[in-house]
Amino acid sequence: GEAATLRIGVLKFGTVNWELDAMQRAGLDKQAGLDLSVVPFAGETASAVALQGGGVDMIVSDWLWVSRQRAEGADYTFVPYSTSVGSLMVPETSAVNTLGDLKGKTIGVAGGPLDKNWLLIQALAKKDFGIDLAAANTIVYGAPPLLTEKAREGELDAVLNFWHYAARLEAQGFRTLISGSDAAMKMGASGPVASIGWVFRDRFAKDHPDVIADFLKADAATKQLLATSDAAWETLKPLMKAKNEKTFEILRERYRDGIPQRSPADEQKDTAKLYTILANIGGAKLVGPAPALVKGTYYDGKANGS
Amino acid sequence: MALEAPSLSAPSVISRLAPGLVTLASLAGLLALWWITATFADSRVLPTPPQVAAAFWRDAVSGEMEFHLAMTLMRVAAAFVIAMVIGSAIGIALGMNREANRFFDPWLILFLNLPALVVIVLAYIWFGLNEAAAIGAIAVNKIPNVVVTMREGARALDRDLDEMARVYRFSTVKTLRHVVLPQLQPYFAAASRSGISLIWKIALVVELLGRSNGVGFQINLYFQLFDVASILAYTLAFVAVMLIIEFALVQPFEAYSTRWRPKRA
Amino acid sequence: MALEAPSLSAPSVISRLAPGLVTLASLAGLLALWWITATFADSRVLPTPPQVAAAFWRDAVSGEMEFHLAMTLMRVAAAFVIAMVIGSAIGIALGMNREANRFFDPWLILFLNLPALVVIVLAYIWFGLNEAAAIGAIAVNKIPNVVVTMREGARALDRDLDEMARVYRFSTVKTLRHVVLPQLQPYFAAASRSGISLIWKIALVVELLGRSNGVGFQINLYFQLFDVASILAYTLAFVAVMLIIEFALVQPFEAYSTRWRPKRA
Amino acid sequence: MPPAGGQNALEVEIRDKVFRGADGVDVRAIADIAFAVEPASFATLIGPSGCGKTTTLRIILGLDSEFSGQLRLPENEPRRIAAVFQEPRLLPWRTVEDNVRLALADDATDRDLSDLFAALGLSEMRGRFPGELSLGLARRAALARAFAIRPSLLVLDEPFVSLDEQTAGRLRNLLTEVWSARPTTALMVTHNLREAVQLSDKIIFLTERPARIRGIHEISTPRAERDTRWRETTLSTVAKRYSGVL
Amino acid sequence: MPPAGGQNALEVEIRDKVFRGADGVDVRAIADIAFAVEPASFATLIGPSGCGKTTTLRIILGLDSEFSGQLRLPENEPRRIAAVFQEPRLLPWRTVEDNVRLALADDATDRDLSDLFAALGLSEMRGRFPGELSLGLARRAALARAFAIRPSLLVLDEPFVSLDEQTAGRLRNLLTEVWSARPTTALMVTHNLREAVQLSDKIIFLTERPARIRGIHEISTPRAERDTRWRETTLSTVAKRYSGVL
Ligand SMILES: Nc1ncnc2c1ncn2[C@@H]1O[C@H](COP(=O)(O)OP(=O)(O)OP(=O)(O)O)[C@@H](O)[C@H]1O
Ligand SMILES: Nc1ncnc2c1ncn2[C@@H]1O[C@H](COP(=O)(O)OP(=O)(O)OP(=O)(O)O)[C@@H](O)[C@H]1O
Ligand SMILES: [Mg+2]
Ligand SMILES: [Mg+2]
Repeated sequence: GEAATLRIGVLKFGTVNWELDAMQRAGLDKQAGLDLSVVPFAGETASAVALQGGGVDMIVSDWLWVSRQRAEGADYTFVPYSTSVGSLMVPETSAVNTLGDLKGKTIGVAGGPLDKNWLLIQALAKKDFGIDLAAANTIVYGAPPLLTEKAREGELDAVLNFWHYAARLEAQGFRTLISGSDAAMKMGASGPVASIGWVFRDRFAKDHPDVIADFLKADAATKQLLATSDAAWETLKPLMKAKNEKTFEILRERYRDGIPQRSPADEQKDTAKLYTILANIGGAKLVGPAPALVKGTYYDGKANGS
Repeated sequence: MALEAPSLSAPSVISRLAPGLVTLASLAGLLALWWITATFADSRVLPTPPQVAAAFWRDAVSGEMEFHLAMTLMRVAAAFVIAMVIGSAIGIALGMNREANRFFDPWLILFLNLPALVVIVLAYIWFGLNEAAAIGAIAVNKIPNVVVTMREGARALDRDLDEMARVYRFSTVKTLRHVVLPQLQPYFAAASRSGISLIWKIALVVELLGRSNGVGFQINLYFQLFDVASILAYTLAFVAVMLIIEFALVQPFEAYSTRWRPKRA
Repeated sequence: MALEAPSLSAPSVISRLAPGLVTLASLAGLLALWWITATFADSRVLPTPPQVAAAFWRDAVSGEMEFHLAMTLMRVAAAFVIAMVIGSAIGIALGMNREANRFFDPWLILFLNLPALVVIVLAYIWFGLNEAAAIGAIAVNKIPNVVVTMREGARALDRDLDEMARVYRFSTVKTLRHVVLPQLQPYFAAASRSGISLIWKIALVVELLGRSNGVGFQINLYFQLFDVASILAYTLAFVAVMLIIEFALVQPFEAYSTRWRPKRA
Repeated sequence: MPPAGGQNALEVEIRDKVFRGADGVDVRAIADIAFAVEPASFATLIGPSGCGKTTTLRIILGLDSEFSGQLRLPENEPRRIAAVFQEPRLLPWRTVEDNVRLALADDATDRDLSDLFAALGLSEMRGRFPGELSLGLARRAALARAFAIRPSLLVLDEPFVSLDEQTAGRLRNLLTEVWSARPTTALMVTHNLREAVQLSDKIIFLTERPARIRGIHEISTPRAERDTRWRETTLSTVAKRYSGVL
Repeated sequence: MPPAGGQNALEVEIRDKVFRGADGVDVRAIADIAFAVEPASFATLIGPSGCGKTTTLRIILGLDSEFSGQLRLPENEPRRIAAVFQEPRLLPWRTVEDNVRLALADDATDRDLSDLFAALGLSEMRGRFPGELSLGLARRAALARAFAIRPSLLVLDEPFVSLDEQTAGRLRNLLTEVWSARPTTALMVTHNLREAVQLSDKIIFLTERPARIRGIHEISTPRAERDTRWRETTLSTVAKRYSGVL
């Protein structure tokens, strides 16, 4: 019969767009009986506005945001998408080798003071080295591309940036001091946690349970394809805007690293743990009114759908 | 500082013959300045004219540039007309009516200082992610600025001419058209010029936050890649359109509508 | 539309006695309107006054609000002064000098239409992620708007008074101070009011892109969390400061400097 | 020719008119003025500079209603009032002709004005803007506007200053023509007593500020009989009674 | 008292002055004018309305340099020129007193002006804004400004219109006083021949536009001896030669 339409809001130059593009090229959406409509946006927050305004049915965001919105009455829910989040990068030649070496430096932080990775890394630094990163250094919050550029120019000694910016930096002679998921594991997570995922409304899932199921199936198939086939990546090249082959390869590898391997149930357990840690550091300001991960944050076909 | 002394006829004849030449020289000067700065700066952040031209050419040939430019121009034009009409009407009314002005002044200050972000997000969420919401949000951002400028103009209206119009029983429309609006022309010109630019800047934000096309959309994409050449290519394409409108439409119209002013020089 | 007819003395005495009352009524009306809309909309996106008050109180008690507000006000004030001084000087010069204007007009249009993003990013890249770059970027964004408004004012200057000043050998400073600037007062008022608001809007972007404090920084933080109540709390705090400045400083000053104008009503 | 000038007289009674100066001091412009101008007659106000003449006219024109006293305008339809202000008050962005035409009622905008412009020496200036006129030409354009609408009440504030004697004389004759072709109630302010005795049925003399009525001089001699001899006699009679006006 | 009025005469020679109208048509304002005003003497220009008098004054004042011909101003230091324009041209946002003081040289801003204001009937108006003045008062304020700076060249464009006869007479006497206390080269435009013969050493009559010299009438009778009889005789002599000026 008629394929059901699913509108997904994505960042035009973001990794989600690569994945959906690969899905459509390989016809995996059609195979799953989906009519996928990709709505590109130019800004990080645009897709969130679009979901709120009903312009799209699904976006990619993180569980912290979902939990907080749920606590405030929204009915968003979450399915893991990737464990790649962000990394704290330093120049290859930098003398900084551990978080403990970061003292009196200038650190750029994309995502602002309430960024999850930043909070985890701060907590880790305090736990392992007893230093307060925010107090012992000059912290510069700013737009990710600007911070990347500033790091390249050497105005910043270290920069915490989203994963594809970090990957591009890696191609330009930077190395990872610590990644967000490493920090999470050192803080007690049992494995890499997918902190970003597909986000949609309970209502939508309830009205179109098949669409969600079909989409998740198609997505799994796409991830499988991208994990194994280099050829599939060649067609994505123009979308990725990689400056050179090296950047391209690093982006591809880091993407593959980020494919979630664990079951959602395991993820959820670790997430609950991390949530508590984050709630302790960030307080109500970060997590909103709920002291623990709000029930229903993780999509569970039956619970959310009914 | 006395206003410039009247010059003798010779030089002003030259400049009257060749205003196009001056504009050309001006643009050439700008280009030279840019080229030199870019060459010396030698930074990825300030590309040279050929680099920008290449970026321009790439997107122009593919038709992308034209499409996005057309979308943005459509939004800018629609929001401009709405904002100027509504803003002028409110501004003139407030400038002429002290009591109303006293009451609405705080509202005006509020709307003037609402961040574009707030208005845009509210518009998208209430009215959906559609063109009407986008254009409406741009207009709402600009209206208070038009109001403020036109209100000053209305406050400075000449009382003598108004009295003349009252004595001779000019109708409201006649007074507005022949007495009030010509006096407001400079304010209108100021509000439109700075208005177009403000509207275009807000359009960029609107397109960033919820449209899938337009120059703002493209500029923000290229910003993520830190591709300044492409950003400048789109910017300059828009500026070029503005320059053409300015020199082909606005300035001839202004020269005509202010021909009554005693000439200086 | 005849300018409002002079009213009899009684009502205007009342309104002269109680301008504060009118302002209060106005603010109350605004609050009521908001409350009703928010209650009916019943949306997370438009919180009610108490919700915003709670968010305000939370950040005000912790001292955060005051800190960020102070930072933003500092930037706004510095950029405002720079932009008004430089912009007025250029605008008056261009308005008085046809040739210079013809040459620089295209430049002006270019700078007018440079997206804030481009200027801000270039400033941060060239001058570093520091306060000077931030303030400079805001000022550069605003200057062309001031130029455009003041230029219209300078073009509309009264030739008769200028001739009087020349005959009586007024010095440049005297002419500027006593002949030119008073005529430009309405343009200056328009440029400042809409200027402050534009500057503050750009300050938000500047703080978003590369500062670690200020209202814009906070608003963007809360925007990521979709916490509209907090966004409005910060917005209204800024608006409140603007209202206080307007009513305590600007309006008394304006009333004084325009007391020579024949009164209407 | 339709009768004009209305059924009743223009009755002016201003008991008090005070301005509040920007320096906070009150300025009493008019203390007590009361006079009437009969329908279709011509009255002139004469008084020292700054005594309150323009203020009186503004009150009559309805431009100032903050005074104590009362006012009765000639009632007739269509009620058309024309005023020549002390300055020309032309719209600088409209040509001379447009300035005049704009004042015409909507059903009369096509009226042929060539004769009027010719009589005022403005034929050549019809298409020019006010900024290109000499002051005398601009004042004539203002007169053209007032005459063009064929008013039922004509208010003139020193209409013939800044004109050479020859032109002024011609325009006075024109005024008499316009006024008698279609009788109109007219009130003029002037400092020129010769002009007043030539044109008026009634001359109202005002005192120094605050203005009061100093005296009213009625003239019953028909205009046609006002020759040079008559004028000189009248002038000296009036000048004797009201010192300082000649 | 320092000698003033300069060493040489004011020499004016305008061979051609054409305005380009906004409608594109050229308007020839002045065809050929040449005259000289001796140092410390008083000359008057008389001509029909719109003939080019104000244009001539503007050229002399240096406000218009697009003409063919040449100009020689009296050379003396400090060179102070005062002009009374055809309209008051006061700064509306400055009080009457400030308007006058602003025109004073920087070393004279404290000059006591009470007598001047009193003589002009402006004592009460010093602190008022021009918008609060009647036209006659505003013209007097413009005269006060011109007199206050003790100019070496005084240019007056119909200074005494819009004033009642008594005030005008007083001001003419004041002008004579100011002018003779500190001899100044003066050039006045007027339409009032009586005023001209009372004040001038030389009357220059102009033709209709485009202006040419119609004739120059020199007056050598000392001002003190110009009584009523003398004036009437002179007036009729002049009026006979130059028809239409009285
Ligand atoms: N708006 C005002 N505010 C304060 N005082 C005013 C105002 N308008 C007029 N006056 C004062 O009222 C008095 C009368 O003014 P008005 O203009 O009626 O005089 P006038 O008789 O027409 O004089 P003139 O012959 O000089 O035109 C003057 O002293 C003037 O200064
Ligand atoms: N800027 C201008 N553009 C075009 N024509 C002008 C301009 N200024 C003056 N004229 C014309 O030049 C002629 C002379 O003007 P001017 O002002 O010198 O006359 P005037 O002798 O002073 O007259 P009045 O006695 O009426 O003041 C007039 O016909 C006038 O219309
Ligand atoms: Mg008057
Ligand atoms: Mg003149």
